[in-house]
Amino acid sequence: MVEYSKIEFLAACASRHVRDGENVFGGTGLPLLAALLAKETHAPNANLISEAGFIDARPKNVPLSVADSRYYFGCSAAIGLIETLGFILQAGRIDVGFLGAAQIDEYGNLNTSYIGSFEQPKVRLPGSGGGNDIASSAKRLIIMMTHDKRKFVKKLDYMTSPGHLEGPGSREKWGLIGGGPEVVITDMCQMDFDPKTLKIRLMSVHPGYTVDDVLENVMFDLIVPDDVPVTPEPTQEQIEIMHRLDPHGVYLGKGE
Amino acid sequence: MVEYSKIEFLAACASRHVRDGENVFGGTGLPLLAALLAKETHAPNANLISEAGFIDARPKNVPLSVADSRYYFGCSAAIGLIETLGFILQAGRIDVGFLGAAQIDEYGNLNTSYIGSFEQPKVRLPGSGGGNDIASSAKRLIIMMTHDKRKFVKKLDYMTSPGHLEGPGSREKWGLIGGGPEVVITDMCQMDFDPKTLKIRLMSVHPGYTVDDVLENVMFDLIVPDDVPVTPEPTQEQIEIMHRLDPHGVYLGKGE
Amino acid sequence: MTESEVHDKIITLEEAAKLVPDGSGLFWGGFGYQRAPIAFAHELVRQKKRDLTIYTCGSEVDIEIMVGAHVAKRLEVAFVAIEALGLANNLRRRVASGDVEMEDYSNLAMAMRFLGGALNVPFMPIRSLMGTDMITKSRYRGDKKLKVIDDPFGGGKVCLVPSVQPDFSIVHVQRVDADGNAQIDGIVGEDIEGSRCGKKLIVLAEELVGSEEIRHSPDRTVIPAMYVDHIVVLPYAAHPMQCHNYYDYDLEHLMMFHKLTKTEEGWEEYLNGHILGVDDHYGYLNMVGWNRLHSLRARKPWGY
Amino acid sequence: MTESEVHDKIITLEEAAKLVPDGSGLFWGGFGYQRAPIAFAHELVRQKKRDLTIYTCGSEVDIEIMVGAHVAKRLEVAFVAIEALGLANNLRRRVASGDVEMEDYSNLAMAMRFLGGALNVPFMPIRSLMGTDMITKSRYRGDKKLKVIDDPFGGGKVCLVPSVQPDFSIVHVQRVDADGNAQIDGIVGEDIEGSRCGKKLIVLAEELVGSEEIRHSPDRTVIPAMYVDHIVVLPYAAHPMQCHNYYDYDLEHLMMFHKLTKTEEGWEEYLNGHILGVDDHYGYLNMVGWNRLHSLRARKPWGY
Repeated sequence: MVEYSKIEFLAACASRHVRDGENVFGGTGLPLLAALLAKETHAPNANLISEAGFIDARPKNVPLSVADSRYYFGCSAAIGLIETLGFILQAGRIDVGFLGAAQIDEYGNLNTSYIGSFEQPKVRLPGSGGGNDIASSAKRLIIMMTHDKRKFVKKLDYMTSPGHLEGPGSREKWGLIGGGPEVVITDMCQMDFDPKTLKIRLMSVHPGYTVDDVLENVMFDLIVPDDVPVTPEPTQEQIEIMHRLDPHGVYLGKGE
Repeated sequence: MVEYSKIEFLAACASRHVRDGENVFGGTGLPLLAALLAKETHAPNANLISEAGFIDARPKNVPLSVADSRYYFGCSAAIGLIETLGFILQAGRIDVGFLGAAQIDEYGNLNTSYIGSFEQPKVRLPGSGGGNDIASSAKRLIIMMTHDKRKFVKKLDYMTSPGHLEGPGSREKWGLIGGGPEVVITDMCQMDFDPKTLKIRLMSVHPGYTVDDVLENVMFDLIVPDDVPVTPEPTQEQIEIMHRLDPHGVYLGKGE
Repeated sequence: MTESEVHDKIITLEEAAKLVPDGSGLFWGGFGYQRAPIAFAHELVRQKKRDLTIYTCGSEVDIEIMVGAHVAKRLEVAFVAIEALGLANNLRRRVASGDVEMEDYSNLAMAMRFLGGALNVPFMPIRSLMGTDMITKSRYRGDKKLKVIDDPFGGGKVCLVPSVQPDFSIVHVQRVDADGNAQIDGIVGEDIEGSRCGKKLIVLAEELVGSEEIRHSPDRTVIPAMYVDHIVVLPYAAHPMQCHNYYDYDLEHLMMFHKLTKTEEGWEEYLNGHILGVDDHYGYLNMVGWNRLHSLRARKPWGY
Repeated sequence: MTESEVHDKIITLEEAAKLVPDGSGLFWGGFGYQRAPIAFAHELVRQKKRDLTIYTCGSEVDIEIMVGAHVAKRLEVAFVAIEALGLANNLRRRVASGDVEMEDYSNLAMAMRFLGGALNVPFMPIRSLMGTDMITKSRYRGDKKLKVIDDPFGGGKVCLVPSVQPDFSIVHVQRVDADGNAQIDGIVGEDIEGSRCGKKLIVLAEELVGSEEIRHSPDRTVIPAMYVDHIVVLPYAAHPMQCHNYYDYDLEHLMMFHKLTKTEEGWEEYLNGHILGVDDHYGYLNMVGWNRLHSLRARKPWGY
């Protein structure tokens, strides 16, 4: 049996959603690790892009920032934001983007800006960054979040980035060119979206969790299909590759 | 007495309108020669820009094209059209631009597109190129033309580039940020614009020509001030510099 | 993509031109005398393409060839002439006869139309054109040529030019790797925006280099591989125009070309000799002569 | 300009910061961990500037310093956090208390606002923001935050973001000559547009090089001298952030900074020690220690 940490599990899980040859917005953190892992396994020709301006990046060391020089060495082009977010993303050339969020609603809309009211915010979060742009224009969106009931809300405090908005037809109404969220990965489960209603739906639960665990930890109505499989575990190969990619445990953690 | 050809005279005359430290759109041909001559004499810090993307150019050999590699060697930056026509020109950073034309009217409006009707053009001319942009946004415009009566018309066949349009207030109405034409240099005379009416006005006649010669060779009403001086001749130094700049007579002509 | 798929991007000039159906719209790269995709124009002529629409800021010999040979029917451009030599004679005749229709813009307007296309937005605002016949007269786009609006933020009048996303972008560069990462030396003209606005991008390159060469200086890559659909590697693809750091223009040839185009007969002589009279680009280069071509090679540090 | 006038562009950090009056608007260069003008933020703090408005896509430690020390009052930005470490603690407290007001945009929206400012047009069209609270909610710009319009060419809805032309642009680069020609290694972020949109441009450079060096590779010049009003030459101007090809970030210092900012007392300790407790940038560098600084120097070929 393969031993793995929670972070390793999540990175391996996310990496399976990257397909070979795709143009991927990598960012930093777990999504980056997932994209790099995909490149080292089933998606060697994935084109890893950082919004800061790096294209087809092949970092030897894991970057801490989207603008980190670690993204530079071995990349094919180093340009800027108008290139990545305008010419590439807004023109519909990004296949998959990764986003995190502090809150998500049942249509996959995301809040990364404020907790509390807009008028009197309790907590200022990082803001959109390129998140709104990626959510608007990437063909598919993979959302990664830590699973905390308060994050899975009926109503967002602030909608920073568009998921499926109010359901079918609403992205089209605003002319958004991307396809919206495809999957939400938490440390408890994977969720996708019901094609008819575009509402969030349980897709698989991670080993050690039950459907009820998940239902107790969301504040909206989650669609639960008849058959909810268990999320596949990482392979030994995936674990080893991750540790080669992040030998100092920058993302994987030193002790794990 | 200094001996000079017609071309040498015109280049020297035009060069006097370039001031030190100015940002100048050089183009090719006589204007380029004039700008280079100005840099070699009274305006060593003129910043010569080619719309193709060359900035602070110091060509060793005279370029034939605005995109000529001869503009590259020694320049401080080689970029592109959005830079020169957008960031530099449209943002109001060009002090002086040179233009030629096939037709000019009494407000200094220019035609470089069609002779004959727009519907059934007799002669297709080069078109605007960057001309309309330069005429719209450069602080001052120096127009150089061969003096032919048919070119100095009451009504243009087609208005490619804005001079003073219909007179006072009309550039402002369209939000044009440049100041419009300042001087028109022909092989017969220099003309400027009456500050009140913004109509064209005789400024000086070249040696060998009279005011009547000029009046016989324009089809509109030319304002003639009481005092019309003779245009200064080139100096020996200017002639020598020009021949150093254009040793093969690309612009000066081989035989002259 | 596998290694073999990657290499599939590299095709011949003939194959590349075959991809362009009659009636297509093409962004046309290069500016003035620099990096004009002449070899591609020749091959379009040899393949007897018809009814193309060409979008560019300013082109010269290539436009003359394409309108002369009845390949291009419509032009949305700012400038056509042979700088320093004179008017574009073929174009003049074709416009007078009504064979070619031109929609007139300025260089900035066209560059912004390409920028808008690359950004995938419907229009771009500019401060040029206003007050002139460029606003009031349209050859065929009618009210789709441009719009003058009042700035909704209260800043007065502004002109909106419609973005262009043509079927193809044709761009000539100095060097490319097998993936399609392309680097340009010297000025880029409007080729950054132009290479990104077309639905398909065909890159003509003087030289194929190893991927390591590109990845050694990624901040010099102006066209990343992800935009590039096809690569054609050809020497002297811009002759008689120039290619910075590779070769100078051939002034004698240019003058000969310009002189011949003064009459339809002269143009046909050039067409039948230099373009239709040869099998391919190498046939053309053989006809020009390798002595001459080598004499045009750029010298360091000048680049011409 | 004469030789002496040219050299007048080079001023000290103190002189540069003195040029910025209270209440000014500043484009703020750098992106993420790369080329952040930290030294300039420090000096604004030492000179007790007030009520500045900062325009940028994403900034981190510099914003924390400027909001923490009550220098910046308003932010029009897309992102503030310390990537990999966590939330921007100072900003969080200043927003909660109402001391700092933020107008929220996305990275593309801000980059396009700078592009529009550089092009001197009133707005730029984008396809982001729509359908979200970024459209419906404004902190202080009200209906000047943006406009959603129907594309007059018939292409559906489009969002117009207003261009920015702030009083100053502050940009940090690797090298500059005495005229002001600046070259950046690695990614440019939004600094091409940002350097051109401000009414005055102050360039911070790690290194002053001869004019020949710049003119040897003019297609690497990303900021021509004609845009540059003032030059400040300083080593390690981005510490604890990084400067490609010059030095890496100082992760230990960053973690210490982030940890201290978790409380107002901790932040004041950092402020009084590292910023107000030193006379100038060299005082700060001495405090950090040259052993440490040298250990951060970039190695070839990696650039970090």
